[in-house]
Amino acid sequence: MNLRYSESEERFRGELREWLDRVLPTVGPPPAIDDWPGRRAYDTAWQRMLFEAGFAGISWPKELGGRGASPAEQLVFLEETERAHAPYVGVNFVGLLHAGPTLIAEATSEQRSRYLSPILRGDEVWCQGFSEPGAGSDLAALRTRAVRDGDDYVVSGQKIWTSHAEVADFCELLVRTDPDAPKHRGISWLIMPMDSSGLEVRPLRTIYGSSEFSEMFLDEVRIPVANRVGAENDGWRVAMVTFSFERGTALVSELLQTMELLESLVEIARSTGTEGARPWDDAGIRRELGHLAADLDALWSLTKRNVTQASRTGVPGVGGSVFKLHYSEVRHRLGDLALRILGRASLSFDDVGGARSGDQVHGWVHAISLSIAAGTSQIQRNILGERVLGLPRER
Amino acid sequence: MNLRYSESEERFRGELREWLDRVLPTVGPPPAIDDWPGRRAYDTAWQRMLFEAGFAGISWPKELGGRGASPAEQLVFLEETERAHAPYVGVNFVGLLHAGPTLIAEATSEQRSRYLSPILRGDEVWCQGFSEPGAGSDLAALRTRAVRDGDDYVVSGQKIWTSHAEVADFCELLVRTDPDAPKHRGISWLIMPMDSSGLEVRPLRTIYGSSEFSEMFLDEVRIPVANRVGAENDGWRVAMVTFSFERGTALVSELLQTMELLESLVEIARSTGTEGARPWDDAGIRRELGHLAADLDALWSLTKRNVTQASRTGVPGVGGSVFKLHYSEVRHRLGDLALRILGRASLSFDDVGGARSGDQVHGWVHAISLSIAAGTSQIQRNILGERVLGLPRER
Amino acid sequence: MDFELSDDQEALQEVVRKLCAGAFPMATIRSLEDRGGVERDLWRRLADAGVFSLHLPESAGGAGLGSCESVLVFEELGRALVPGPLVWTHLAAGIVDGAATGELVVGGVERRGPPGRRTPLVVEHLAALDRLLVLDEAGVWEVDSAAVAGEPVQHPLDPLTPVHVAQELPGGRQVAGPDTAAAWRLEGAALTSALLVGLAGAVVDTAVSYAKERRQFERPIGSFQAVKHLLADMLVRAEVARAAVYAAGAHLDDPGIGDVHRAIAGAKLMAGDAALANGKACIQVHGGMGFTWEVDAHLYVKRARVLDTIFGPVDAQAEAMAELI
Amino acid sequence: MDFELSDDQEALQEVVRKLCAGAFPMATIRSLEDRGGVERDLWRRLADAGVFSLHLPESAGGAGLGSCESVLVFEELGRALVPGPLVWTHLAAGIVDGAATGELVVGGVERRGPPGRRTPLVVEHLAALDRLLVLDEAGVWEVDSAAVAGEPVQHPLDPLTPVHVAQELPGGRQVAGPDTAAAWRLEGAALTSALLVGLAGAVVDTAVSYAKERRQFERPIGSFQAVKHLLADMLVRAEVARAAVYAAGAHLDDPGIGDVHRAIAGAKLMAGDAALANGKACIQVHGGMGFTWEVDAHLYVKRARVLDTIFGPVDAQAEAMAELI
Repeated sequence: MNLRYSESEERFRGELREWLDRVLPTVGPPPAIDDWPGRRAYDTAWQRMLFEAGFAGISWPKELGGRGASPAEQLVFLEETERAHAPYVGVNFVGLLHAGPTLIAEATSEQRSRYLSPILRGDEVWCQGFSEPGAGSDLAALRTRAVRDGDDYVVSGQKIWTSHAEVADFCELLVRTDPDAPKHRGISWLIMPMDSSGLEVRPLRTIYGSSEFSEMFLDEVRIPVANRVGAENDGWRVAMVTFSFERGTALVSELLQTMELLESLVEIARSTGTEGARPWDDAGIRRELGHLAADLDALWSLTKRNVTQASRTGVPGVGGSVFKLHYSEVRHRLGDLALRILGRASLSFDDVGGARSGDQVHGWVHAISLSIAAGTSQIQRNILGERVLGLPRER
Repeated sequence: MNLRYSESEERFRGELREWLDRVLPTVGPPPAIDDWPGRRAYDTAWQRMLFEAGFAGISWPKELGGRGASPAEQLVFLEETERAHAPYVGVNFVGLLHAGPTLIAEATSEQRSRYLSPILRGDEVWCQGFSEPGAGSDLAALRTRAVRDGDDYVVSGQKIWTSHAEVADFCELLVRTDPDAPKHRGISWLIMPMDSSGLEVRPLRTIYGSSEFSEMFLDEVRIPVANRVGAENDGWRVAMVTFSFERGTALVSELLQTMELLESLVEIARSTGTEGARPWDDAGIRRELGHLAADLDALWSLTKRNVTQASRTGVPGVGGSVFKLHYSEVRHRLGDLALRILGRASLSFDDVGGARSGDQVHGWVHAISLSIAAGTSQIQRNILGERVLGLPRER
Repeated sequence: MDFELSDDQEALQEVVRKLCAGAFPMATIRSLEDRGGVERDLWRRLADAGVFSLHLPESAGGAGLGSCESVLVFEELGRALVPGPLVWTHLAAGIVDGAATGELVVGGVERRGPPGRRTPLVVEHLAALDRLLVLDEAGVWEVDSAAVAGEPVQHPLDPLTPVHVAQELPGGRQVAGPDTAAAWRLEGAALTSALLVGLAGAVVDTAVSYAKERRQFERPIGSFQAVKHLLADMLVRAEVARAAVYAAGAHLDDPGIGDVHRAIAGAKLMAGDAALANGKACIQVHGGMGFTWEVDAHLYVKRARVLDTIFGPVDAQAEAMAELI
Repeated sequence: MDFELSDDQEALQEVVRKLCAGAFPMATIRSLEDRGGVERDLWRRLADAGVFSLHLPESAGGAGLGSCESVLVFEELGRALVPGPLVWTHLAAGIVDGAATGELVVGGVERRGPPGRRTPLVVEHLAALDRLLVLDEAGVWEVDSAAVAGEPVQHPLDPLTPVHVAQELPGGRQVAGPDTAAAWRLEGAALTSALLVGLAGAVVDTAVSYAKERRQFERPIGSFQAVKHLLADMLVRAEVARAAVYAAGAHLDDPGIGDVHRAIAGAKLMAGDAALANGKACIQVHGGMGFTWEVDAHLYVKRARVLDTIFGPVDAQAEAMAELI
C-alpha cells in the first residue's frame, strides 16, 4: 500500500514535465468552443506534437505505436498535463480512448494497421455512433438496421449523442444485423467513413445552449463488410470492451479539473461579498467546501486503488461504477453550492463582476449530465447491486 | 382558503382550555416508562376524566358516545392538549384511534354496544395484532391460522410489534381463515380477549433498550366466531379502514411535539459551548435549524389541508403518505443535527450536563423507526407512485 | 378553518389556467427565447386578465382580491413558465401608472449594502423594461431603465430571462418609503414562492407523463422503482411546499393567524427547495433527452434558479427562519 | 505507486480477521453488553496478537509496523465491533507501561477550552480503566482513573460503550508534551477512521445478506430496486471512504507524498459519514427487525456515533479541510 511513485514513474514525470515546459509556450490559445474546424486543427496539432515526442497513446502497446505506459504512468501523464494546463484530448477522445482500444483488442491485423497509426498521429478523428433516441439506458435495444448486400452492409437508422461528428473521419457504429436474435445477440460493430453518402449530421443543441453533440441520420449508407470488427452479431461484446473503459478511468482527468474548479470556488467565496459577510465567513459554507475537498481527495485515492487493481488484474474493476456514482453526486453538490455562493451572478454563463463565475455555472450544468451520460446513476446502482453485491435481478 | 378557526371552533378551544387549566394541576406526574401497570392506571384515569368532561372520543359520532367533533376541532384538541402538556392518549391509543374507529365502521350493533363504551370510559384497553415476523411491509402475507371449530376459531401463530399488550384487555387480531385464497382474500378480523388461554405475551426489546412492544405467541387460542368483525375472509378490507387512518392523521400530535423538540434544540444550541463558539454562533447550524422549522411549519400547514380535504370528502386523502414521507425525512435530519450539536453529550440517553439532551437522543432513535413503522418509506413511495401518480406497477 | 380552495378560488384558478393555455402554450414560451422573454401583446393580455391588478380596489380598476388569490394566480403563471418581471409589475400596480394596465413593463432589482460597497447588480429583462424599480433599505426608487448603463450578458442561464450587469444605477425618484419596501419584500417573496411552487408542480406532471410513455428494457420506465420513487419524492416536495405557500398567502391576508414573516420565509424556502430539486429530478427522469435544448425540462430548473435569487434565496430564508424560532 | 494491499498486508489482515472471528464472534460481543464492554482476558488476547504494539520496535516487543498496517488492523477491529478504548491503549503503548502487553486498560479523553470554561467531560469505559489519559493543548496527562469523580450514565447510547460524566478531572502527571499530543491527534483520528470504515463495510455485508434472504411480496427484498439501490449507495460510501482511510495511513508513513493533515481530516470525515449513513441504511434494510434489540444492526450505528465524537467529528474535520484547500 504505497502512494509514492516509483523511481521510474518519477523519471517519466520529469521527462514529461521538461517537455511540457518546453513546448507549451509554443501552443496558442484554444479556439472558440463552437469553432469546430478550429478545434479539430488545434487538437490534432497537439496530438501530433505528443506523437512526435513519444507521448501519444501512452496506454497503447508499444508494438502498435503506443508508449505501453503502466497505469501509474498514465496517472502521472494526466497529473502533469492537467497541472501544466496542456490542451485536452478533445476531438481525439473517441479515437484514442474508445475506438482505438477496441480495435487493439478486437480488430484484424489489416484493420489495425490501417486505422491505429492515423489516430496516434492526429491524422484521423473518430466519433461514436452507439446511442439512439429510443435506446438510451437500454443501449442494446438499438434499432439502426444493417442489411447485408454483397460485400456491403446497407445501414439505415438514427444515432444521437455523437460528439465531434462534424469533424470526424470515422465512426465506431453499432448496428443491428439480426433483428430476430435476442437483443444483445444481433448487434455488429462497424467502421463507418464519415463521408459516406446517405449520412446526414445535424448539430444537437444541449441545455448549455451550445452544440457539443450531433445527431446522425443514416439512409441506406453502404459500409463494406470488411469494416466490421469482430464477428457478425458479436458487436455487443466488442462494444463492452470500450464500455468498461468508459466507466473506468475516463473521468480521471475530469477529477483533476474539478479540484481546480473547487479551488476557484474557494477563491470566489473569499473574494466576493463585503468584508465580514463574504461567503467564506460563513462556517456552514466553509464546511461544505471542506467536505467537497474531502470527497474529491477520496476519489483521487480511489482512482489510485482502481488503477492499481487494473494493473494487477489487467482489467478495470468495478471501481468505475463506484467512482462514477460518487463523482456525479459530488459534482451535483459542488454545482449547487457554487450557485448559492454566486447568488445573482449565477444568472449568467458568462463571468460576472470580474469573478470566474462562468466556469461554476457551466459546472452546475455539467453535473446534470454526469448522472445521466454513460449509464445513469440508476443503471450504475443496478450494476453494483447485481454484479458486485450479487443481489437478485428484478423479474 | 382560510386558516382562521371559526367562532364555534374557537368556542370549543376556549371551553377545552378552561377545563384543562382547571384539571391539569390535579393530575400527577406520569409513571416511569417501564411501569406498565402504572401507565395503564395513569392513562385510563386521564381517559376517564376526558370522558366525564365530554372530551372522550372527540372524533367519534355522538350517537356512539363520542363528541362528533369536526376535523378542525380535532386539530384544536391536539393543539390545546399539547400546549397544556396534558397526558397523551398512551395505552388508549389502539382502542380510541384504531380498533374503535374500525368497530364503528364495521361492527354489528351488538359488538358496538359491548366494546365502544368501555374504550371511551377508560375501562378497557386494546392492542393491535397485525404484524408478524414474516409479514412486515407485506402485511397481507400474514400466516397466523384460524381454523373454524364449532362456534370458535382456533388460532395459532405469532404476532410482533404489539404495543401495550401487557396491559390490554382485547386485541384487534388479523388471522388467515382461508389459506387457499389469494393472500388478501383469506384474512379475517377478530376481537381476541387478552386473557385467552394459549396466548403468551413476551416483551420485545427495541433499540432504545426498553420494551415498548411485545411479541404474542398464539397456541390454539379459542376465539368465538361472534368476535369476528365483518364477513369471514373480508378482514383485509376491514383492516384498511384503520390503516388509512394510521397513515392519515396519527402523526399529527407527534408533529406538535417535534416542534417543541426543535425549540428545545435551539435552546441547547444557544446555551451550550463557550461564548462565541456556541453551536448557535455557527451560521450553518442556524440555517439547518431554520430549515427544519420551515419544514415543520409546512407540515403543519399540510396537516390543515389534509384535515380540510378529509372534512370535505369524508375520507383521509393521500396527504397521509405525503406527510409521513416528509415527516420521517425531517425527523432524520433533526435527529442527526441534534447529535452533531450535542457532541459528546450524545453518547447518553440520559441528560448530560444540565441540558435536555436525552430527549434529542431519544428523538434520533425515534426517527429511525419513523421511516420503517406503518409502511416503510419505500412502501409509501410505491403508494404515491402507483395510486396518486398512476405509474404502472412492477411486474 | 377551511384550508382548501373555495369555489371562487377554484374558478379563478381555472380562468388563469385557461389564460395560460391560450396565450402561453409551450410553443409560445419557446418562441419567446429569441425575443427576450417579454412580448408586449402578451404582456397586455396578462394585464387585461387582471394579473397585475389583483390587489387594486375595484374602484381603481382592480379585482380587489387578497393574497390567497394572487398566490393561486402566480402559481399558475409559474406552472406555465410565463416569463418576464411578473412580480415587479404586480407590486408596481397602484404606484407606477400604466403597470396595472400592462402599458408599461416594470422590472425591479433589490439593492443591498451601503453605497460604494455594493457588488455589481444583475438586472433581469432590462431591454424590455419601461421602468426599473430599485428596492433598498430606504424605500422604492423609480429609475429610467433606458438610462441604466448595463452590459448585456451574452449567455444568460435561463434563455427566457435575459440579464444585464450594471456597476451602478442612475439616481432615481423615490416612489415609496421603507414601510412599502418592507411590505414589498414580504409580498414579493410570497408571489415568487408561488411561481416556484407552480414550477415544482409542473415538472411532476411533465416527468410523470414521460415516465409513463418512455419504454426501456421492454417496460415503461415509470414501472421501475428507481424512477417511481424519484417521482414520488417530487410529488412530496411539491405538495409540502404548496401547503407552505398557500399558508403564506393566508397569513398576508390575515396577519392575526400567526407570524407572517415566518410564514413567508418558510414558504420561499420550501418552494425554492422544491423547485430546484424537482427541476433537476425532472431532467434525470428524462435521461439523455432531458439534456437536449429541444426538450423543455431544462427551462424549469433554470427558471427555478433565477427565481430563487429573488426576494431572498433559500439560505437567507433559512437564516431568517432561525431568528424566528 | 501501488495502492493495494501487499502480500504481507493481506496476511496481516487475515490474521486479525481470524483473531476477531475466534475471540470476538458476535455472540461474545453481545455478551459484553452486560459486562461494560471490556473483558480483561479478551483484552489480553488482543495485546498478545500485537494489536497495541504494532508501532513499537521489535526490540521493545512490538511488530515494528507502519500506519498502513495499523489502519488495516483497526479496520478489522471496527468490522468486528470490538469494544473498548482500543485507540487510546494503542496510542499509550510505549508511554504507559503495561499498555502494550494488555496488562492495563488505558482510556482517554480530549479536553478542550481553557480551565474553568470547560463543558462536562464524557468519559468512555471509565469503570474498566486502569489509567485515563487526558489530551489537551499542553500535552498528554496521565490520571488515576479510580480518582475520577464521574457519574455513571444509566443508559448509554451504545450498550457496549458505557460512559461517565465528569465535571472536572483530578490533576494528573504529564507524560508527553504538545508535539506528542499533536501527533496523537493525527494518529488517533486515522485509527478511529479505520474503525469507522470497518463498521461501514461490515453493515454492507450484513444488509446484503439480509436482503438476499428476507422475502416480501414473494421475492427477496434485494431484488427490489429501492433496496438494491440503497445497498449500492452503501457500497459506494464504504469503498470511497476506505480509499481515503488507506491514504491516511500511507500519508502517516510517508509524509513526503502529500499533506498528512489533509489526508487524515478527509479520512475521518469520509469514514464518519459512511459509517453513520450506512449504519442507518442497514437498519432501514432490515425494516422492523432492524428496530429490535436482538438484531445486531443498531449496534453499528450507535458505535459509529460514538466514534464520530472522538478525535474530531465530521463537522470539525470539514472545517479543518476548508482551511487546507
